[in-house]
Amino acid sequence: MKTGFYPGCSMKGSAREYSESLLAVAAALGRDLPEVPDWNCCGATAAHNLDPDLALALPARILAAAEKEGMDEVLVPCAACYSRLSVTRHELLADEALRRRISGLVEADFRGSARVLNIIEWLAAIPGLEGMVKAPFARRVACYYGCLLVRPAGVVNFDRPEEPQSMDLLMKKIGAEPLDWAFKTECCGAGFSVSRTDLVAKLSGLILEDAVARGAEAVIVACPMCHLNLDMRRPNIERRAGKKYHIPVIYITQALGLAMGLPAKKLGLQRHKVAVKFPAANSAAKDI
Amino acid sequence: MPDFEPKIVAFVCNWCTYAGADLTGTSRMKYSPQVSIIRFPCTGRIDFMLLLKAFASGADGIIVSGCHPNDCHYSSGNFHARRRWIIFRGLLDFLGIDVRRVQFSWYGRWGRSRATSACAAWA
Amino acid sequence: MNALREKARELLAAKTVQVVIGYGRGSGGSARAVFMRAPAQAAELIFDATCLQNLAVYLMKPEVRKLGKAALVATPAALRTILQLAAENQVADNSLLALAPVGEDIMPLATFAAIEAHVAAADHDLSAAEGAELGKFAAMGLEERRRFWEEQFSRCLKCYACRAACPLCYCTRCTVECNQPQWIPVPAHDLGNLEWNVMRAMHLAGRCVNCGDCSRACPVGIPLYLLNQKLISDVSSVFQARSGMAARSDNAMSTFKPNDPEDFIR
Amino acid sequence: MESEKRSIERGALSRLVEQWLSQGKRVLAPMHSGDKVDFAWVTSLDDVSLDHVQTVQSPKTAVFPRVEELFSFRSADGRVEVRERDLGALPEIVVLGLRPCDAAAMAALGAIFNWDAPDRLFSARLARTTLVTIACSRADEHCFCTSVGGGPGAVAGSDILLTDMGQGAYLAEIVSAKGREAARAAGPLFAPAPGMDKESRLATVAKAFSPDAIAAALERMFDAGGFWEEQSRRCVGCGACAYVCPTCACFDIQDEGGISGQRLRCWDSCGFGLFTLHTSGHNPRWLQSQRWRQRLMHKFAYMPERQQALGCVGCGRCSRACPVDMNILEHLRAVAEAKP
Amino acid sequence: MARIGVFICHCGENISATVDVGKVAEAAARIPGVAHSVDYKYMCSDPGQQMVQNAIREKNLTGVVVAACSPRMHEPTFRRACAAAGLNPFLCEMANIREHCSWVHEKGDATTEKAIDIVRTLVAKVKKNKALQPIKVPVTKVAMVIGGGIAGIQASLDIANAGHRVILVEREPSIGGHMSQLSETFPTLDCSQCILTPRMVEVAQHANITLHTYSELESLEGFIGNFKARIRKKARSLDEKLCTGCGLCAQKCPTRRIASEFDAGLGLRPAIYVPFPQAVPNKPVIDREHCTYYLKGKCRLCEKVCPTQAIRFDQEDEIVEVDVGAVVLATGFDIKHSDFFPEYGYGKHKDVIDGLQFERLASASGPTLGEMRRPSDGKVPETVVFVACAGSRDPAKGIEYCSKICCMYTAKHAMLYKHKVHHGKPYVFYMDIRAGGKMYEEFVRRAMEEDGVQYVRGRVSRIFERNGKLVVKGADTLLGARPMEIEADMVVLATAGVAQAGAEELAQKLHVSYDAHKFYAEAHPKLRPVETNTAGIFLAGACQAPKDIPESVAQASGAAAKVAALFSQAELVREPLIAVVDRQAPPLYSSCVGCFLCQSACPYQAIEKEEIRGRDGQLLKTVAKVNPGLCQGCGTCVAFCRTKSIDIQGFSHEQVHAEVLALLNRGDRDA
Repeated sequence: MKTGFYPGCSMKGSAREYSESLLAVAAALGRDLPEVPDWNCCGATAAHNLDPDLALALPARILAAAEKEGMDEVLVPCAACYSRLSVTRHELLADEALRRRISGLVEADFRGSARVLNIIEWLAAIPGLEGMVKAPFARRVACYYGCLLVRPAGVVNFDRPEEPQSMDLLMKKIGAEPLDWAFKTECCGAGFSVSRTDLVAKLSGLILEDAVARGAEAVIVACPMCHLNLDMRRPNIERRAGKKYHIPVIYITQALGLAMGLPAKKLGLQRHKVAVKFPAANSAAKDI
Repeated sequence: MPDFEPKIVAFVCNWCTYAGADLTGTSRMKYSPQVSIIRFPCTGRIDFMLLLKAFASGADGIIVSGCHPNDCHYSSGNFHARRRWIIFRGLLDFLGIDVRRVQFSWYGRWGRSRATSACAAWA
Repeated sequence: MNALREKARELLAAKTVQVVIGYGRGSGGSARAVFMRAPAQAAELIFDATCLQNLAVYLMKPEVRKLGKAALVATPAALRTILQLAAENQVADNSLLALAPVGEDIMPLATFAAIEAHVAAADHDLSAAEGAELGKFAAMGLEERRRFWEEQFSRCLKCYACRAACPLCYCTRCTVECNQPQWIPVPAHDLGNLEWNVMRAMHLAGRCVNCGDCSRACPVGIPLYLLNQKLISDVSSVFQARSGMAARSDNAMSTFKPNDPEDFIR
Repeated sequence: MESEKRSIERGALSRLVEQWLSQGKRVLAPMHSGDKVDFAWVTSLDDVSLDHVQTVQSPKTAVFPRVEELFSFRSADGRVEVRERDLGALPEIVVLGLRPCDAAAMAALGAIFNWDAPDRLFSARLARTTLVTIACSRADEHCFCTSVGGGPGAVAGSDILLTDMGQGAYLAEIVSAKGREAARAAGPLFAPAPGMDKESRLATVAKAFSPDAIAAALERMFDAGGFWEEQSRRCVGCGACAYVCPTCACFDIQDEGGISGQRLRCWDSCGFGLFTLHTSGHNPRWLQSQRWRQRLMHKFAYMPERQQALGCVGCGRCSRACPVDMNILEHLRAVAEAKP
Repeated sequence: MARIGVFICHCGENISATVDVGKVAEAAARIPGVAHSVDYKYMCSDPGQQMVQNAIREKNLTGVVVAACSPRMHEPTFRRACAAAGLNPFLCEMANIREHCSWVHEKGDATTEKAIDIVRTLVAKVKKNKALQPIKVPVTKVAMVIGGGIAGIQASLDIANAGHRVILVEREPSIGGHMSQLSETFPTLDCSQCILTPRMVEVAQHANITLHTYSELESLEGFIGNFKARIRKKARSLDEKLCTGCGLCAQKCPTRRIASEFDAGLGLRPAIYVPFPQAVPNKPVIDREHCTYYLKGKCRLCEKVCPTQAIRFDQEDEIVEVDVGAVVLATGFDIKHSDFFPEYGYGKHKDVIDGLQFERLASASGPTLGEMRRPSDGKVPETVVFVACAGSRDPAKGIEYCSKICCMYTAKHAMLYKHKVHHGKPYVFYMDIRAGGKMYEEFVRRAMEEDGVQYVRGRVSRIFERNGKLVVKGADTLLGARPMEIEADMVVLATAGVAQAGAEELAQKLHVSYDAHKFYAEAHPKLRPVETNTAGIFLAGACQAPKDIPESVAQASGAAAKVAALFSQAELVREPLIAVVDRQAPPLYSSCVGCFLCQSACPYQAIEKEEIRGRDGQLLKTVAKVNPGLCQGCGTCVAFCRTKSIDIQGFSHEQVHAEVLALLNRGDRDA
């Protein structure tokens, strides 16, 4: 079973720490993740506003390259890329004429043999993850799935769209205590981060407010866009809310890395806007 | 061949298609007098031997028509009929008999004219 | 061969069966059916490449049934015939013993379950060659196929050897013998031959196990197996059904699925 | 009357065939079809197969075809008008390449068809048929013509008997009046026969039984139920043996068409269940063993007794055509040896 | 020799306008076997029918062909006329030369020629017709009603009042169904107990009704008029005759903390219990899963306190066999319970309840004795949000249909809440209000205007708990889809109405077809809503599809009328156009070879096995036999049978064969 890795633009840019922590964890788990050769941008939300064929062609070219390389599945850590690649594969497999036309467009034969995996599916499929945990990540955490990881339900077919559980289960495996909170899949403002920062401040603010109110010590995310809004936009959030939020926002791969005892530097924790430290006082784990 | 008058026999079920033919009559729709109708309780009752006998007795075209699936008065007669038609048609084609001479259909009221035009066009 | 003879002698001596139906040496070196009643006769039994006849045809003959419980030397096709006869309530479980030759020795199969297991192990689809031959027909034009069959059927004598040799044509009064109404014309003219051969093929749809006895029996050598194989391939590709695999099984032609393909029905 | 001996070359024979065809005669001869040899309407000598032992079907189709119209009828305004067959319109036929046993079979057919009420259609066809037989230079295990009064070179029934003398030359014995007429019409094609030794070219067929012994044995065995069951256990009851047999003359009558149509005669076989089914549902020969018994009794007991003619010419076609290898020679020997 | 009478109708000039009827009559006269051929202006008129009858008597005709309109029109008319003249009605056929000929072709020779063809075809058919007698099947005048809800009760009462015996089978310990759980009913706000209990008592006391509660149908064999039902009376562990229903056992029973099914899980009940005060029969039943005696073999307290020693711990299930002539299915519906809406917190938050639970809270016999208190802490909820379409009309959740009654009972719930908590603030999230019944719209309008129920048109996206309050996130699409949050104290979900548990198994026992959602399939949605495709089995109430009480009662009375009609005749008379397996003289006995593949072709399971035995009793043959009661005459088996052993009267092999030949000018032979 050969697994390819599609980083996408954010993993090389604003979400370098997601990529670093992923590769560190993969190395620790002895899993090599060869990148899809000559990969291109997945088109994210911009492409399908411009041209429907473009929105399908970009992901099709990526998957065709992966198939040519003999990859049976492709790990796509970023939720937006994961959503674009999944939707493309679903639509091209359903319509043979469309598949032929788009393959022609990108001059590569897309067959749809490679499956598209998100980070949780990939981690959940690794047997004996609990055994790898050296320092249990004993924190109360609010698992934030965001919108694209679980939708559109009919296409993505991953976990329950309205009330997902998969990240919570993973966090429990590494010793964390996932909280039951109401903003698991509420929108963080996504692409408005640049054009309507005020909106992001409000929406992301609500998310943090509920997480803190429930006593969460960290918010776990699996999407660069969510991390960007919850972490980098923290000053805007605090200015709008008129109060400070110290709760750190870390990727699931970073949480896993910490639980496996990997050094913080290798996990890119230093790149966060909000310092990733847990006040000794309210960390329940400390008292054991 | 203007004078070639194809003799077409229509094997129809008593519920949807016969009633359809009656309605075609009450609404005075015209179709070729070459088509004649034989009534059966259901398409399930139409035996492939009858189609064979019709061809052997000189029929040029045959229409076999009944109720849409799930509309059958006896709930499954048309399903059984369909399965036999699939196999019978395959055999006729295998033997070199032009299967366009046998027109299978689920027909309601407007069927009669469409059927005859199909067969006439073929002829 | 001697394992078979040994088994037959043992069965007859112990009276577990009253007759062993197997193959013996016939005229011109060919193999033919023999009916052993006494243990000594077991020596006549042979089994080699010439033993092709589907002996299951004798299971349905009143004079053979009268002899009592039979052991049958069964080729794979004969085994599937037994299961198909069972599916059509013609033979009861434990009413016969099938002796399936496997290489040199003999597998006695006393129950339908045993036969099913034995049959399930082998692959019974049409062979590549048979598939290719059907493909050749499909590639032919309609007119070419019509001429081919017209010529073949013109030689048919209506001697009904194909019906007599087929173990699944066991109907005591076949529709051919029905004269009120006269479904199939008695004379062997073109129309009569076509109606007979179409009826024979259709009545074996979803039942025939492709043993080939009909073609071997035809005195004028018409390739009847083509008709049956065509329907076997249609029934299996369109309805995913195969005959003669289970003693309790629905017949592909007397059941249906709501989503049977109907691209030709308007 | 001693038959006149002539000879004919293969080339001349081929021209003779063309002559017949040009005279509007139809020529029936053995032809290869697939791996079998069967009688068919030929257009030249090249089509004719000469190296086989025996054809699948017999040449009886020339005089007793599979299906023939007896008469046709038209109904108009309540009156039914019957139109007899125009016997004059029947074609002149030459059967070339049949074997001496087939030629002898015509007599057996005639014994049935003209037994009490002569069959005008059959007789007309026979009269219009010229039999140019070729003697057997080879035989196989199924032939037993010598046991039933025939022989590989017997002339009985033939109009002209050719014997292949090798190097393309045939001894031609002109047997019947029709043969002489045909030879005369052939003119120069027939040449004189310089001392050809026919016997040396003929196959040898061992005598297997005496027909009188068989007839006598059968008289006593009508009720020997077990014997007949034992004999016929392999038989599955088809009509192949009857339909390929040159002497089987049973037929069925069928009316086809509607208010106007035709009455057809077609082959039938005592092997079928329907053959003796009474309208009451009773069937005197309900079991296959009874039907097999009838086949032997008719040919070897009843016909000799009533028509003073054997119903079998020993051609062996029934054994060769039988799907389950019912070998008639074997069965006749068993009848001969059966103790009362 | 056939003596057929052919009667060509002008039908005024509907036929004669394009068909030369004279010529047709002439041509018909020439067909062999036709003894009488005339044409007349109006065959279906009295003089026309008179002509037929006179011809039958004068020329003692053996068959009649009336060439006129469609058999679907006047076949019964002419068959009755022939019967009156002494000719078996099934020897009369109609040749449709109007709808299938004169009306659809232009005037001309071809049209007349076709008319002659059609007449000749039917003459050929009629020669092969046989004189048939209608099938008479005895009818057991006892009806079985399965399901004791309002529909079952109504059907039982109607049938019983029509003078027939009824056996009512109810799975629960008491009849009453879901209606008995309701507090009040829309649109009149009648208290459901007040209008239902009298009917339940009437059922218990009705001489014609035998009541089997805490019982299920084990099996049903036979056919219309002749069913044999086996009913499993589950052991109540109690002798019903001795028990006076005093209720002491229930009071004393130590095991008290079992969730009461009747109270939809909100209230509790003991191990030996009577489901609700007005239960009929008012006799307790021991819940063997929770009773300490059955679990640990101790206690038996109820036995000690019972004044009449009615407790029977060793009582076993009992099978009752009854003969019934008709069955009415009234097994009702259920509401969706499962964790169908994780995002609404159903099953996670105690104060998110479903409609039935709200009914129990509002009901005087409920766990809170009618006071509006929420399940979590018993407080009176100040703000209640009612969510309509919670599951219905939602293809993503697999239920695409509308459950029909939720809009009405949601308005009722909001109204009841306001009547009990005057200062309370009820909200209703809805998509469309479906209030189509009589006084329904006015009822909902009253809830909005007089009771101040706040209707918000929009879907609820999520409900979550935040410092003691249930935050309902939704949107008001009428105010520009403005997202809104309501902090509620309690939420009531109007979940979808689904088929009763076990509906599928019951349908398979009765060979009744059902749809993808396991609701029973009616024979025809518009014209035969209370019948099924299985003769003798009728439907009533929500088991056919979710519906309100008025409709269920109407359907119940409809089904009862059908049963009464069935029982009105001494025998069931049916058209003899059914299949028959041929029988012949020995030694064949029948051409059927007993392969029984026809059984899988028959949609009505009408083909049985029959053993043919010789005089010495030895089994000769097993052949097929058609049950005249069940066969509906579709003929699927006839076309399937390889040996043509099974034939259908009215469309027999000979008849259709003759038709095909006659139509194609081959004509029939026998003069």
